[in-house]
Amino acid sequence: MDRNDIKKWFKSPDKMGDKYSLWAIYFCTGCGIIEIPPVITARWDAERFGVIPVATPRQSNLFLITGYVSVKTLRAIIRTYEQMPEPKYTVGFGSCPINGGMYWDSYNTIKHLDKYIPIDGWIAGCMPRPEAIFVAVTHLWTLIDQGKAKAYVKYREKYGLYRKNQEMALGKLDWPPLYTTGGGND
Amino acid sequence: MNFLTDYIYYIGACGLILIGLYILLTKHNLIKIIIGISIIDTGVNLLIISIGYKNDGTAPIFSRPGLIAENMVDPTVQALVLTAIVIGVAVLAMALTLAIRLYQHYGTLDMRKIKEQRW
Amino acid sequence: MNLAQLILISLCGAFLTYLLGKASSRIRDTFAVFISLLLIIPLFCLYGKNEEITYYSFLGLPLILKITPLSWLFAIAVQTITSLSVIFSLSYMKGKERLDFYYLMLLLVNTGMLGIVLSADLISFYIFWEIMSWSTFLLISYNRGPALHAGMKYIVMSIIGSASMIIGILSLYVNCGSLDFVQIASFIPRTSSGYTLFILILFCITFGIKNAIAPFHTWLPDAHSEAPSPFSAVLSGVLIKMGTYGFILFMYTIAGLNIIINIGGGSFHYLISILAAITIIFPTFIAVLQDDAKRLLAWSSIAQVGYIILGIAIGTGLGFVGGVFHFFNHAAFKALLFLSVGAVEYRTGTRDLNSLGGLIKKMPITFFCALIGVFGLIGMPLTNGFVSKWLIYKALILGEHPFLAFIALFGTWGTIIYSYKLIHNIFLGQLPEKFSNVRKAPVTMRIPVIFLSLVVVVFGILPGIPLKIIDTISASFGFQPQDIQIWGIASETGVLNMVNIFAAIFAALIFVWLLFLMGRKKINIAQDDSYAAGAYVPKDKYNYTVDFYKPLSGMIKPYLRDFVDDFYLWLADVIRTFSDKTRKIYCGDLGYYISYIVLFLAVLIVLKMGLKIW
Amino acid sequence: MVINILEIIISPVLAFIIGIFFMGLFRKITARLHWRYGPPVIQPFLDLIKLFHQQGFSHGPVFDLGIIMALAGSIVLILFIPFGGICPISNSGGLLVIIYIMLFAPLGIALSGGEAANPNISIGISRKLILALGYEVSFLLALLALMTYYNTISLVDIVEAQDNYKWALFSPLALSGIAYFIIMPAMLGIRPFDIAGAPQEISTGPAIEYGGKYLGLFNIWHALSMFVYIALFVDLFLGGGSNPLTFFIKMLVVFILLTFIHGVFPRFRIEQAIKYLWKWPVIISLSGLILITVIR
Amino acid sequence: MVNPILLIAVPLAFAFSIPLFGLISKRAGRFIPPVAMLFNLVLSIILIPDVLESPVSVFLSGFPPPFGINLYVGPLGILFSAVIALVGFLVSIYALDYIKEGAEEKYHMLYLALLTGATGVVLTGDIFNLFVFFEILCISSYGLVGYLGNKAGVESAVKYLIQGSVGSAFNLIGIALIYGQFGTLNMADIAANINSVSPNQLFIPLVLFIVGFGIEGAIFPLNAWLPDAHSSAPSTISAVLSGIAIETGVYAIARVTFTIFGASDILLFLVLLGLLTLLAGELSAFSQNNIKRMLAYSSIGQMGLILFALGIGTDYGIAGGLFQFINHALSKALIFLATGYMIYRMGSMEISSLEGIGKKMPVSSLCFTVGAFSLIGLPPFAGFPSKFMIVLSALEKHSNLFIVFIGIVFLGTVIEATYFFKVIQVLYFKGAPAGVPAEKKTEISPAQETIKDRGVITGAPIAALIPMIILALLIILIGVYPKAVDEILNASSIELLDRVKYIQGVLR
Repeated sequence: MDRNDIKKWFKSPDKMGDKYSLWAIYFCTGCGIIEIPPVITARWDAERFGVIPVATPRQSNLFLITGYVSVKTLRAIIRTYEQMPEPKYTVGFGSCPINGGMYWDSYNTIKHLDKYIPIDGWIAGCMPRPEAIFVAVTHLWTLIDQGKAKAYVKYREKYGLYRKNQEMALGKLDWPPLYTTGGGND
Repeated sequence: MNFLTDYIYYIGACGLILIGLYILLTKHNLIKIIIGISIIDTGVNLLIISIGYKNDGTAPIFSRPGLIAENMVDPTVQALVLTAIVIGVAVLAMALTLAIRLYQHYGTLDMRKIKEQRW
Repeated sequence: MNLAQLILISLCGAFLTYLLGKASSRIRDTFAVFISLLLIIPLFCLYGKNEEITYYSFLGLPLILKITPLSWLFAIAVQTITSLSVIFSLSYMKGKERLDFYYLMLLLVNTGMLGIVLSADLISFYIFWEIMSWSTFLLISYNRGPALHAGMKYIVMSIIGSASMIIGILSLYVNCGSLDFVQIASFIPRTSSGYTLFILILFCITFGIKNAIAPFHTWLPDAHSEAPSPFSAVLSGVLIKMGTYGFILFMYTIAGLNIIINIGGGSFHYLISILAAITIIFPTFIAVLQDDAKRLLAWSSIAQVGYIILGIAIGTGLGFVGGVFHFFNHAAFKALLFLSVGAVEYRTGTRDLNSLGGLIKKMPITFFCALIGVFGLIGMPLTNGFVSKWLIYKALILGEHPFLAFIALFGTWGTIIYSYKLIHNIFLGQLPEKFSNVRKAPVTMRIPVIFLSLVVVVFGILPGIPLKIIDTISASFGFQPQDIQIWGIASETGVLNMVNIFAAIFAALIFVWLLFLMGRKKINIAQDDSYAAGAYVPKDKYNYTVDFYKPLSGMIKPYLRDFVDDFYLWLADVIRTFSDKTRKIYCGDLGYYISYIVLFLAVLIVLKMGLKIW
Repeated sequence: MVINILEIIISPVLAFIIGIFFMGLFRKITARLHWRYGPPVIQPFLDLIKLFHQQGFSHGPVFDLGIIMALAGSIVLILFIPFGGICPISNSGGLLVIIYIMLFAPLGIALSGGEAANPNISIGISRKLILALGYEVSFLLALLALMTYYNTISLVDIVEAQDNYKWALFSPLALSGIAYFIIMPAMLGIRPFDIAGAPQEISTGPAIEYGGKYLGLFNIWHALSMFVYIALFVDLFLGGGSNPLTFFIKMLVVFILLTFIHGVFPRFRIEQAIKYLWKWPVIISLSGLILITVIR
Repeated sequence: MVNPILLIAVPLAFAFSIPLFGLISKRAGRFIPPVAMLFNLVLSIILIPDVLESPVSVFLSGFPPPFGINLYVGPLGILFSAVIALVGFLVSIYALDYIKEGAEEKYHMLYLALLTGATGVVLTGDIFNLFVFFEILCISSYGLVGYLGNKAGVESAVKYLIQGSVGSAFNLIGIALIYGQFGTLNMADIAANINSVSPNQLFIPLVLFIVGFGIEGAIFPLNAWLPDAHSSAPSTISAVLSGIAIETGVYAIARVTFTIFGASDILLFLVLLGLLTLLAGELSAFSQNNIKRMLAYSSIGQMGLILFALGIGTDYGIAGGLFQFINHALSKALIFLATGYMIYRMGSMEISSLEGIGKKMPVSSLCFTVGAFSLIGLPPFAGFPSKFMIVLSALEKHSNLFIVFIGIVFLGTVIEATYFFKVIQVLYFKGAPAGVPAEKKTEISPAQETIKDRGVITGAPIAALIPMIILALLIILIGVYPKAVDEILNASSIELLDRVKYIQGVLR
């Protein structure tokens, strides 16, 4: 952890700021809701890494999707993601967002979340323990440092594709497109 | 006795007026009320006359010999009464005319029932 | 041009406007604007003059017009507000019925007010007062519907007030032998204090009613909210201030400072101050509960008048200057707010705070002017309202009336509460779909509004301009003169330097703006792109303007009914019942009628013989 | 003149540093009270760095203007408040001006939030204003007690009058001081009075739509207002400070007490808060004011 | 120098010649009253300067008083006669159009007789003549009230007649008693000898006069006939009754109490009576829904005010009372005339049915407004100086009691203002009427039987407008320039108060 490295702060304040001030908005369903509170309370205390829960997407730059994603909640996830200011990072938590997990054959769950919004990293497991979140955070630090956590850029560039996927799952969306770029199937 | 002869006309006049007022206060039939007014008028006329009346008085005619001015009755009151009677008759005629019209409209002369104009 | 000609021109102008209206509405409009603007010029020229003219003799009493610095200030305010209101009317009233009548009455009210402030004897004061009163009544009732009730309330209270005034005037005449202000002023010190108190109370009832002081305020909310908006501006801006003028006139010109301070063991002016404080505190919180924009402003007017009277009645030079300055300021920003609300009403057709919203996108100029007005109302620094309120507070604190000061200061927070509600519910929040075609206000509506907001700001930053005039007035009443500078006021216990404060605020704003620019470039988004727990909420379902202060109103509403109004209505009801009972005497039965006659005769005889009544 | 300009530049910077420090300390102490480790004290500053290079979404001109106005108001306020001998604008209007400049911030944020048109913001603003109505009673009563007691409206004079350890808190003004202290959590918007921005209920209320630099400015405002209110308390009741250091120490003590209160109390509902604020602090401060008027 | 007897003789002669004119042309009759009244008006105005110089006393039978009957044309008399002639003239012009069909000749005859009676009452110097003229006035007004012959009119006329007869009987008793005491009927003669008799013997005739004339003068418990008669008579008659007839009653009371009896101890009682009448009238009018009835009650209130003013008993107060009399005559006549066509056009006397008439009948409504404002006492209308004088004279008493009285007077004013403003609001600001109401309340419309051609609601005809406009202008003129009537008022009040001068003027 290079939080106290002042030289780095002067060199790239944006990256350092992003790294050590990850304000997270959680999208918690199912068992995910059980795992998050220990992370932010006394037992594990995410705040010492600068990770704090915030109430609105406008204030956040880390999006944690924990638990399965149904068709109905997907709409809210997309909306929330689009309302977050850039730079923004997403982490899928648990197997459900990755591939449906134990709901792999349900008619009403979204199996591959990354078809709809870009994901920077996954935490596998069913359910992963809270420590896994810290692993994910440290990993995200590395990615930010290396400039690889650019999922939001991908979303902007391939917005047409994402939008098409979203509309395929949800039907016609009632809000206007966020970006005008990136049409086609690509 | 003297009192009675002196004041008999006044008593009569007062009696007539009071009778008239009594009628006005207690009767409800319009005709009776008009009669009451007529009686009051009569009473008042009597009152006026009796003011000018003198026992054993004479007509107030100076050209006739043997008549003394002190004994003459007051002629003014008689003129007054004449006028008053005329007025009374006029009012009476008017009242009766209106009573007829009223009866045509209401079919009754009971003043207790004729009170459309109120409040 | 002498004063009598001034009044005459104003009066003839009013009637000429009416007649021209019969010919063409265009000429009438132009002429109305012309005549009202024209009168400002001679009024300005009269500044500092001390002209006096006896123009008529009524029942052997000379009627005198005179201009003093005080009346000059009031006259200018009256004429300016009326002119702006006439200009505003051009488009606001367009297409309404009976416009000739409207302009006639508006200009007649103007004449009445000018006459009031210029008259130098009580009888012409009364005559102009009454002309103003009944023409106001006709204007308040102009809007039909609920306006009738409002007009009725107004005129009844107004007549009560003038009855009280005429008793006072004639009593003065009987005892003093003259109605000239100067003569009365020299008479008052010679008379007993009980009589002076009697006179003052009579006049305080009159002016209290016109000025809407606490127990007499009930006509105002109805009248202000129901009158046509341009006239509401006149009503609230200057017309109710005629009561203020009367207060000043009687307390300081006629009775004089020493008498006011000492009469009734010093309790009289304190009592008025307490009434004023009550007038501040309750109407402020009643205003919070209102859902009608103009009604809210009307209650606010009552509260602000409380400040004015508080400043005037407290009996120190600082307070007096503050009170008079607050009159001037209130005229500016309340007229501004009424006109803004009028513009909104003109474009949207409603003034219901629960159904408006989001008009900032459609009427930006009106919004910013209204914002300035609201800032003035609250008394934010850099507006004129701040300076006057500051003066009043300071007078109260240094005069050791901490509780009055507390009420005045706390009223300010109430003011913030309701004025934010006003601004928020009309201009901020989401735009309802039905108002998506609203256009910005027409030019004739924008001109007065912009002018007034300039007044608010300029006199807020350079308060010395009007304060100098007011200070000469206060000095002429025997108050300690204040050290007035162009930038504010300096006194032994503290300086108010508005230019300093302006510089500080301006610098801070610039600094913060630079800070703001330092950050990453902002992205403009649509208003409906707002966080709603991930949901996308369609338009028109997101309008949070209903019950804005629900928790608060739930708590205070039961205690804030207008009990005085209820009492008056109850009184009116009693009189109505009683009158119905009286009517029953004429029962229609002839027998009864005759018995009345006979009984009356009997009673007369009994009174004479038995009781020797006469 | 030069010193004055220097003071004008220095005092906001100092206030910013102290405010940010207090915010960090606040989080740290709260965490420790929760038996957590807590973030580094510098954390709020790190957050600011991030926020200023994040994107910000604007809903319109008033949205920007409001937050700028709020922060500018706080900065001006700092210029008016003596900070251990540093007071750039000492003699213009006194406490009354301070009371009014305090209005800039809530109004600015309210306007800004109003333009954003979010129901939760409206609720938050409504609560904020109502809460202000609640604590303002005791605040004004306390200030008036002071102003009456010292018969001046100038803050500098009040501070001077408390020289040589004649602190107002240990004078007949004690009641007012206590009342002021009781309402301070409400003024700062911390528990038990953080109803206006309750994140769990209405998603931080007025700040919902603030992201990026808007949130940055908002946080700076919060830090500065923390500084202002505590400094005001120190000035009014604890005799100010002869030099910035003593002043800072006094502030620290008050601040830590407030943080403890924040750490251990749950949140009031708005009606409860108003009922509370209109009961105990008002009784105390009113009796304080009555005491002052009686003894003078 | 014109002989004032013409003031009585000419109208009377014209009145009885109307049937003769009827032989020439059926329409000729209607032009007689204006001519007669114009004559009266001109004559009165010509007489005013002379009278102000020195009062004129005319001996009718050639004998000087106290033996002969005389007319005493003092300032008071000429003032009243001028006002009567003025109102009578204007109302008769109004009637040209208003009274079209039916027993037209009789109407005009009775109308002239009424005015003759009123003029006679105010000019005569003989108490029995006063009674006779009073009877002329009363009988013709009974006839005129019942003139339409409809249900309401006849009922009111009968009630009026019965009460009026009782009153005249009382008057006659009073006259008889007076004559019994003094042996003379000349008012000046009685007045000169009044102190020769102990006051205890005098109060019965005084009481009888107050009751007798009070019935006509609408003193509170005696005025039960008034609302009925005013509301059911044609509006012209209401105007004349209200503007002239009841005021002659008050005149008679004043004449009797001031000139004949010189009863200064009764004044406080008169004040109380006036206040009672004022309150009773205004309160009754307050919740009234029938406009003419409301106006009638308002007349009662105004009579109370005049009585109050007379009861103050100072010259200024009496002048104020007489000013109020002028104001009431003009304003109430104006209001009744204005309402006349409104009621006719709308077909109803309900106030609520007059909605929006301000637009259809602008001049009438404006005139109504002027009259109402004047009655309330708002400047710059005639009611203001009169109320001003009354209140001022009451305050000049320097008594706390009178301050309370003034409070009561203003309570009355406030109530009056309330109901008048209510009507004004209805006229101008209530919703516009939707054409002619489909179902007319025909039975209560007074003019309905005489005038059949009810078309769209239009303004009043020109013959009706002219008198109204003249009246309105006069009200404003007097209000702005009260000096116009100042001198005659002062002279009149002095005539009432200065008994010695009156006695000398008659008895020479």
